Amino acid sequence: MTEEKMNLDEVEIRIVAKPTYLCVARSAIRQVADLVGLSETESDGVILALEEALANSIRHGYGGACDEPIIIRVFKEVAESGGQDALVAIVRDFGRQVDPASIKSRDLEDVRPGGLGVHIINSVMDEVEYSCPAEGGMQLRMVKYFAPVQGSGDASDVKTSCS
Amino acid sequence: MTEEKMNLDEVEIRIVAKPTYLCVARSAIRQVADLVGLSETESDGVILALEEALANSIRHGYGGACDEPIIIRVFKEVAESGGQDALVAIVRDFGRQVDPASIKSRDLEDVRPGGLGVHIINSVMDEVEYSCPAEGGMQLRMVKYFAPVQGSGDASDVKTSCS
Amino acid sequence: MVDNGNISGNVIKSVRREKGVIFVEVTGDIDLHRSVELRENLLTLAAEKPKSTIINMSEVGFMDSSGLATLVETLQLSRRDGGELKLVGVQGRVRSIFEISRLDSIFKIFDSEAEAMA
Amino acid sequence: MVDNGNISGNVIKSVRREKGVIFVEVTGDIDLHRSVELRENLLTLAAEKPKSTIINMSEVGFMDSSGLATLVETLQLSRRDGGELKLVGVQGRVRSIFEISRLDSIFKIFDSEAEAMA
Ligand SMILES: Nc1ncnc2c1ncn2[C@@H]1O[C@H](COP(=O)(O)OP(=O)(O)O)[C@@H](O)[C@H]1O
Ligand SMILES: Nc1ncnc2c1ncn2[C@@H]1O[C@H](COP(=O)(O)OP(=O)(O)O)[C@@H](O)[C@H]1O
Repeated sequence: MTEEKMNLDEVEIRIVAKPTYLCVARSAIRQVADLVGLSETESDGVILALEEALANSIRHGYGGACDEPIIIRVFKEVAESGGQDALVAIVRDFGRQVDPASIKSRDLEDVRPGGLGVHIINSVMDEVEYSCPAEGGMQLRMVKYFAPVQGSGDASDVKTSCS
Repeated sequence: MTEEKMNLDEVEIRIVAKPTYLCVARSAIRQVADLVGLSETESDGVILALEEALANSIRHGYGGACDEPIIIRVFKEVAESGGQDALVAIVRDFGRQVDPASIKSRDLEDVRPGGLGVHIINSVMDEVEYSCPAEGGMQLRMVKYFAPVQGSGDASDVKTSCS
Repeated sequence: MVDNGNISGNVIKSVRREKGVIFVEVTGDIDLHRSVELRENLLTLAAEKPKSTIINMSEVGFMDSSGLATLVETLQLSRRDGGELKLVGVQGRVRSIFEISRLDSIFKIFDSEAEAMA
Repeated sequence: MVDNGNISGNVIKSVRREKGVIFVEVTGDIDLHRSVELRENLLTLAAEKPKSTIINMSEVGFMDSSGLATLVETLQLSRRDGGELKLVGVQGRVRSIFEISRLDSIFKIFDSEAEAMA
């Protein structure tokens, strides 16, 4: 009796683990978020969470910029029985594995630079799940629910250009 | 004695064969083109050629919008012995196969809507090669050479935002 | 969304009718997806058989061959009905597709609406 | 590329010095890549020990935690030297990262340079 879900229109992007390439992922995922119907604010949040996830794969997974790949998969998950539709983003690296339970956000009271990535991801996304695939590396699955489309046919906030 | 070449920082994007998703590919490839150092005009051309290639995969490869994938790979090809550096873009669909030799641009004298895609691709790109992979579908390999970077250190025409 | 009589979607930003001339402002990328909507709207407008149609493209930063095909079709329809089609504000990055397709001489392209009217 | 003495790259658009106050205009996305350059430049400026540093962020549409970390570090350096750091023109989409990180109360954020000067 699990809820039936359908994955729509998956987009996959593979970049190399270099900070310069994060903007390639951001601009593609921004378009996908718009397409599936996230609001601009929701989509800003998803882009930020994605950036933090990718930055962690580069810095912690690979220990810095390198030629190894990071794979991002994004799709709309449609809940068939009245549940909430969602955007799912999966970030996969092939670097160092750490115990998912050890990935926690730090105490924010202590004001210092750094250590905010996981906190930001947890704050922005509705579901966050780290796992260690058997083939190595880390996988992060993040889900953002979205409100039903506001009004029918009014496409005025749909982005009209992207190249 | 073939010229030595090195492929740098390959980016791969997989979309579903739907016209709405073309903008995802365009915005990602626009960023890659900027990153590897194509000028804005060159990059406009590559984006246009890519759009025409993707549109052909949807319309001719798959006979219209569907859930099948189109894979785009882009990388910088560095010529090691004084040759020209280039941006290589490979578009792969899994639809109908046609004889590569039959893919030609039509006579432009006859003014009518349509039939311009292949002509545009050939005009914009420096190398264009269609092939029929054994596993099915068509593969299009397009190459755009680029002029050496103008002046050192002047990054004023580098795009500074992308999300 | 604009509400200009029969115009729908977000490709057409505005339509203005003045002394038998239709001014159309197009906005955003005209790609395989959005050219469908552009085509429907331009054919609807062409059915009014205006003396002249002036398409302002200054907010179009990308156009592919499906967009170009739509413009060619509209041009041919206008001519058949004795009207003319003029393009205004074609950005440099969009202009090259006209040149590559050798259609820059077929279309009347002007810098401004004022010049198109002159 | 700006040439403001020791400032390099394209993250900093301009630097203005006025009566012990440094005005810095930052531009573009501040991500893991570009925050490195921002950090170098802000540390160089902090070494001048200005009475006050005002960072104009109105052209920043995206900032991640590495950008935020750079601002926190600059803030701490300024305070150590008895100066202050003020942010101006923080866009809505960038402001949320301050709130999420509960750093909005640590930074002095103003709507305009005039307000920051008052
Ligand atoms: N992809 C990853 N691979 C390995 N470790 C990770 C990954 N993502 C997060 N981590 C772990 O989670 C910790 C917390 O990350 P974060 O909150 O971003 O702070 P910081 O990056 O400053 O340490 C990291 O220090 C690291 O140990
Ligand atoms: N990916 C593809 N799969 C199958 N056929 C293709 C593909 N790309 C191009 N073609 C063939 O090349 C022809 C020319 O394409 P094009 O110049 O874009 O004009 P049009 O699309 O209007 O026919 C098409 O009609 C089609 O037969």
